[in-house]
Amino acid sequence: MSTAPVQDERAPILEIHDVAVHFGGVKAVDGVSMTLHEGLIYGIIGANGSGKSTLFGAISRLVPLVSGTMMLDGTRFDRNPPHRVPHLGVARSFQTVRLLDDRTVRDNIRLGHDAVGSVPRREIEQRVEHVLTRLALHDVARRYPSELSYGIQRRVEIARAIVTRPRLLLLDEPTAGMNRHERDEVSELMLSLKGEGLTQFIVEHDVQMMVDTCDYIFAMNTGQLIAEGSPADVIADKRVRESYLGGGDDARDQ
Amino acid sequence: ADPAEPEPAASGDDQCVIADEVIVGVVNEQSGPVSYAGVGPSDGAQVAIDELAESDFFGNGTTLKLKIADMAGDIERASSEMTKMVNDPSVSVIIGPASSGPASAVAPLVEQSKVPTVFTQAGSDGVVIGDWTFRTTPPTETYYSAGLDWLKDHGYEDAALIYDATLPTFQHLAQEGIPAFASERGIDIVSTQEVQSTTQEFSSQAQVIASENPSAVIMLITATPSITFLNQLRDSGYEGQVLATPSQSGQNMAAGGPNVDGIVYPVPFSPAATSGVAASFIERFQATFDRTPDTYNAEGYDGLMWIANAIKEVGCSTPAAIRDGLAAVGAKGFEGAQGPLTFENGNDVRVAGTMIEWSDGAEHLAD
Amino acid sequence: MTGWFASNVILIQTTLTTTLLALSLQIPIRLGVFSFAGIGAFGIGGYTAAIAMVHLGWPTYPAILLGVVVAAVATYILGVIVQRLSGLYLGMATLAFTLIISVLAVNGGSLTGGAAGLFGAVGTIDVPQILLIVVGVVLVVSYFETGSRGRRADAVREDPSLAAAMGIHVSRYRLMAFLASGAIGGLAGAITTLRRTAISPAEVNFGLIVLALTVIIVGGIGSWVGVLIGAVVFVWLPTWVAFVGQWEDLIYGTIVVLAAVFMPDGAHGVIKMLIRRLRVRISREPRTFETAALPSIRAVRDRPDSRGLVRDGVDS
Amino acid sequence: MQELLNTATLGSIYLLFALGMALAWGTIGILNFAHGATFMFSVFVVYLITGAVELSMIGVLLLAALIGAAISLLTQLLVFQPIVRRARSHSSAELRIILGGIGVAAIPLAIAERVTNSAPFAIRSSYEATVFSIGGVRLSSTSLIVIIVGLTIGIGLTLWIRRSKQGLALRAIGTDAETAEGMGVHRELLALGTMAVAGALAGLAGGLLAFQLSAMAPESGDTLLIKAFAMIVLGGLGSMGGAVIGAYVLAGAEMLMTILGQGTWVDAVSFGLIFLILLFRPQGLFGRKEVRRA
Amino acid sequence: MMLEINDLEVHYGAVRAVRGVSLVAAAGRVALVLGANGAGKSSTLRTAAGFLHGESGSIVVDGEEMRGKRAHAMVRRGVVLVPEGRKIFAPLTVEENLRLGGYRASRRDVSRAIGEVYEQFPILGERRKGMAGLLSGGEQQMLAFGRALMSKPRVMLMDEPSMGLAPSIVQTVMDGARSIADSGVAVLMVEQNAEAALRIADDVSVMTRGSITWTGVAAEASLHAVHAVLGDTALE
Ligand SMILES: Nc1ncnc2c1ncn2[C@@H]1O[C@H](COP(=O)(O)OP(=O)(O)OP(=O)(O)O)[C@@H](O)[C@H]1O
Ligand SMILES: Nc1ncnc2c1ncn2[C@@H]1O[C@H](COP(=O)(O)OP(=O)(O)OP(=O)(O)O)[C@@H](O)[C@H]1O
Ligand SMILES: [Mg+2]
Ligand SMILES: [Mg+2]
Repeated sequence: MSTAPVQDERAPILEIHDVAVHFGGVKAVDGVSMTLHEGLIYGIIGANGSGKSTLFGAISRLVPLVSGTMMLDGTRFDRNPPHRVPHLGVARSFQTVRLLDDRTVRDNIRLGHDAVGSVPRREIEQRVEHVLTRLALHDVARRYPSELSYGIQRRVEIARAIVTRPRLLLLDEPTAGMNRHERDEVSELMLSLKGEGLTQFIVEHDVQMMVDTCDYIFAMNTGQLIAEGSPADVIADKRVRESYLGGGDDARDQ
Repeated sequence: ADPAEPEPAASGDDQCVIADEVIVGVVNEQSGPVSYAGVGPSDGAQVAIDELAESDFFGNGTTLKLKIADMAGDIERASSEMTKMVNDPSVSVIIGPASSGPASAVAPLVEQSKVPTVFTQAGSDGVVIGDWTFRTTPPTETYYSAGLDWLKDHGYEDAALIYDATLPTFQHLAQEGIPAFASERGIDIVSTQEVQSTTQEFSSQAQVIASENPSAVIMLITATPSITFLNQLRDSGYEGQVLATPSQSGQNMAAGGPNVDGIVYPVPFSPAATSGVAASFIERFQATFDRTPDTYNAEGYDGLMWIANAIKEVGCSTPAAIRDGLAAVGAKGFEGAQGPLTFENGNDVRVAGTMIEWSDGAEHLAD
Repeated sequence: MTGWFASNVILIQTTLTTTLLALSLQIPIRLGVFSFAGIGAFGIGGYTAAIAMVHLGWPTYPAILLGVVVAAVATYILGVIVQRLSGLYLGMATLAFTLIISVLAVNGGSLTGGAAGLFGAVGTIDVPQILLIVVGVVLVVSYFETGSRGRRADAVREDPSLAAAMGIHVSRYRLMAFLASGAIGGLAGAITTLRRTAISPAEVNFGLIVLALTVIIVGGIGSWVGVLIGAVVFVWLPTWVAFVGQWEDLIYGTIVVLAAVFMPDGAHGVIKMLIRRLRVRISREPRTFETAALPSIRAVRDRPDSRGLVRDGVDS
Repeated sequence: MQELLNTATLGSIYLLFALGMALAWGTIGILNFAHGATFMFSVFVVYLITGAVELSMIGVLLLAALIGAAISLLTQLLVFQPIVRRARSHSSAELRIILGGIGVAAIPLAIAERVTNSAPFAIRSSYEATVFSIGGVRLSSTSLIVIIVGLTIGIGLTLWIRRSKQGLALRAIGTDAETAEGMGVHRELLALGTMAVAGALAGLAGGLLAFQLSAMAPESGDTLLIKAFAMIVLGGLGSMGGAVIGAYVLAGAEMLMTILGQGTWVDAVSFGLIFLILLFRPQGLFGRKEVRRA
Repeated sequence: MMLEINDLEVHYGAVRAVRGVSLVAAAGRVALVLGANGAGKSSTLRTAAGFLHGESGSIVVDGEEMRGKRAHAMVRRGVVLVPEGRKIFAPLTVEENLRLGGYRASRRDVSRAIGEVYEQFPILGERRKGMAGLLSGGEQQMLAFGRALMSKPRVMLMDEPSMGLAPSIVQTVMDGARSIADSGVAVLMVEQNAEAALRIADDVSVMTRGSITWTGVAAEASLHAVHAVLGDTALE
């Protein structure tokens, strides 16, 4: 697989080599290798069940590897327990919203920072205020997740992930349940985070958004990488079109 | 106990008299799983009080009155109610909890606060521990030998032992008392089986005994499981004699059916007595409650009579005086519903024990 | 007042020790560790303290300390062994642990006094001292309930893998729950035993588990405040309803049922709700909303404070 | 052989008691701490009634089952259903269901203790046990009935839960009652039905055990409650078949200790065994792994 | 067959989530509802399906007032919801989930319908004995959709059925919704993927802060126009 030139100038932040995750007979991730460089937005696309979320699970160490190695800033971390990963500057959101029901939105966001970093409390509060503003959540800061519509819950999920100011951000379908405009807003947010130097790794099924936002895209199918490169190249790839976009020409318009 | 020990507050005081009304506190199991062991004594004591009032026992119109507190079989509750009772200035003497656990838990408190307390049942070691604690129930092992005497007299030479090892009284009796009693009398204990208070099904134990087929079975099990055991023992084809415990006394075997018939057990009190204090107590009790009294009733009666005799003995009803009186009466002994009573150390009752046979749904004196 | 104190001293003491006992269940349950080991620790602590006093002739405080340490260590080891278990399976394993403690006591010969238990452990610890100890424990517990420590505990309970993904060392929290539960349960057992001067196997039973559970659920598992309320209610209830005499258990049952139905988050939940209502009233928060008109992200984008998340934040 | 029969009897006793509890717990997620009290009180009421009229065994069992069902229905209507309705989620209701059961249990216990003074009580019936003895192996007719009824109902319920539409719906209610309702499941009705069946099983078990054990005390249900809890968890929550196996495993362990003459170690060994099994099978013998995707 | 929502009000305590909404889903037609996050779309659907009861207004199915009826009663009348956020029964197998979907149908119909679902989504067939909770997000969404088909509903309410689905499967689901409608079912769909949904919808409504602010026929509503409305509401 070729490495696009866009990656070369920057230092690698995440290096994955030949990673496999199996669940019983299901080879959810099966020998995936990839390198992510600092300050760019990476995306993964792929059919349902192709192993995208599982790969995120592997990076955040929540699912065990069958084989392979993973390095962060040149240091192996594939033996670390999951709770070490956030301390290495990696934050993530989940595909299904996972918020604490008994806690307010503000508390849920604070939770992102509760175990990470030795930052003074005042500073943490400032960061929380900041993400509340950034995701326009101020008005619901004192509400409870179950009182919020699905799309708003997703925003809280994103807010909790970015509040720690991570170096690498994993977002699993951050805009599911949002409409075009809302997605555009999130994509603008991601671009502005990129402007601040944050490396991002995103799973999304909205091809249009991925093309507009990502610098580099990986395509997966049945646990394996089938293509990678610039968005345009990956979308044009025949195997990607067959396995993911549904073959027909109109898929390209999306 | 040393009755000569000087007590500054009370008995040395010549002015001391018997009050018009003497309050006897009762702290015991008025409810909960062993409420029969608490309600029984207070009923028995009430019969004694009525009898005393009727005969103007003190000769000056003094009456006794019970002040009852329920500790529901709970240790914490017992401590708490007992604390209230000893802090109640109107209470001169107390009848304490019947279960060993709570009784031994409150005993130090009694000694500390110096209000004499008479326990019923509560057969374990830590109950009668000093000058202020007394007991009107003989520990089972002190009269259980009557049961082995009975076996020997009736020609039984070997016995199987089954006992509930989670109950202190039974554990003690089975491990120390019975082996000694049996060997003294030449009775052979062929096997020993332990069960727990959680054991509900006894087929296997019953079959073991049936296959060994000793001439007798000594069964130290509480009321409900003992009925199961006896039925399954008979179902296993065993036809020998069963020697049981006072747990089987009172109305506890009424639910047992025909398979329970014929078991014998020693009790401190015999409801079939025909003479002496026992007979008159039985008559009175029957008149009051319209049922035959049981061991628990008799113990309560004797406890109260002990207290009354003590008050009369010292002519004073302060707690300290009553303590002295109890010790003095204890040293002499007296006749109670449980027969002629003697007291070990002047504070812990001993009786001869009577053998009871359960048959046709009622208790009879065993022959 | 002193008269009242004297005649209720046992109740006061029982309230304090029951609070400790219930805390030994509340702490793990708060962390999502459904463990009854605290009750077993009660037995271990009680027996150890009694053995230290009766057989070794130790004075009160060293005996209590030994009870606490032995109970905590035993429970911690249990925690390590049952690490793979969760939920009711963990509940069952720790229940088994607790019941086994009681069987060991029955079969412990002269060391434990067999079925009759151990007598004569006459400790010299009075109610003010116990109060001091309980206050100390509660201060520590409440420290761990507030702020980020409380949130982390909630995360560990509600969603362990989320908690791990937030950087929380979940298994350490679980082990700490066992340790704390063991130490506090052991403390409760040691104090109770030395106050009663005796302990027997029959006391470490299912009934004690039911009592502790009732206390924490009626009080509310969210906080030590609930535990304290629960302990007060169940220790003093008998004296409040003494007028019904032998039907007391009926009243007890009814009250427990009513609490279960009408207090979804226990007494503590009721208090929290009242406080929240009061706060809303004071803070002039709008009483009725039009449907939450949440601004879009873009609408706030250009505000100055929404800039610079990572690099040009306060830390640069 | 005799030991096997005894184990089968003991296991069936445990099983009969545990079945109703396992049913309500494993399907609609109601861990009914009042199950023991329901069991006891059914027998107690029958005892009061048979004081006046003698009944046949069938009559006793039917009556006990009916009373058990009634108590259980009332408990569900007045306690568990309101708790579930008020709760935000089933998991938040779980502890309070336990609490409600504890409260409910206190009421029949208080009544029975009061009436009997905690003395044993036994029901009067025209039934008389006979003892079969074949080749030195003895078995009473009551044991035989207990074994047959226990196994039949145990296996029947297992199959019903696994195969039937209602069984499936019950498991769905236990998982997510609201969504189950969205499938057309009338959850209150089904839950009531389940609780009635569970209560009837408690009553039936009570009736049968009243014959097997000859007498009962107000506290008789309590010991069984812990053991039932143990074997259901041992078998694996939600698996009726697991509860069946769990009952016989527990009985076997107890019987073994009895045969070895270690009567006071019975509880330690049987609970120790459960402890060990759980260490190796954290989901019980037949429980399903909890699903939680990372 | 027809579902009519008239002047519906749904409040959560002090929050007025749905304010006087009227919508119609008629047999054979797909009615599409678009709107920003928090506009009240899910609240409307949940009320129509009997999970919420609303404060006032009416929900009429085939001429009969159904507001306040519980969800199981609505299912019996043929009204079925594909819930937001999938809500599959995680510990049950895929096939058991489907069987539950057919709780009100006969055994024979269920077996046939299961076959159809497997045909439409082969991955579900492969995983029929697997636990539903272990499926990937998109696979779960397919299951939720398939499960709703099981009871052969007459009114199908879908809350974001395409969420988390790969584009090719979005197509499958949308085509599925179209063909259900064509078979005489009334479909009321809330969807964020306006591009995909508009292709198969008949009628379109846009919801803003609890009220319907725009209605039209899909054929006339260009994507552009709809987006303009949505964009406006977002900026309001
Ligand atoms: N249980 C609840 N308690 C209080 N408020 C609630 C509750 N559920 C929803 N709301 C509020 O009602 C409003 C409408 O929510 P609803 O879920 O219907 O929106 P929606 O249009 O489906 O949004 P989305 O596109 O994000 O799913 C929102 O403001 C939400 O905060
Ligand atoms: N814990 C697990 N046990 C068994 N199978 C699993 C488990 N987790 C994931 N799988 C399976 O592994 C495959 C990959 O799942 P994954 O969630 O990674 O897919 P995905 O690419 O994120 O899909 P989607 O786009 O639908 O979210 C799926 O077929 C899924 O069913
Ligand atoms: Mg995924
Ligand atoms: Mg919605």
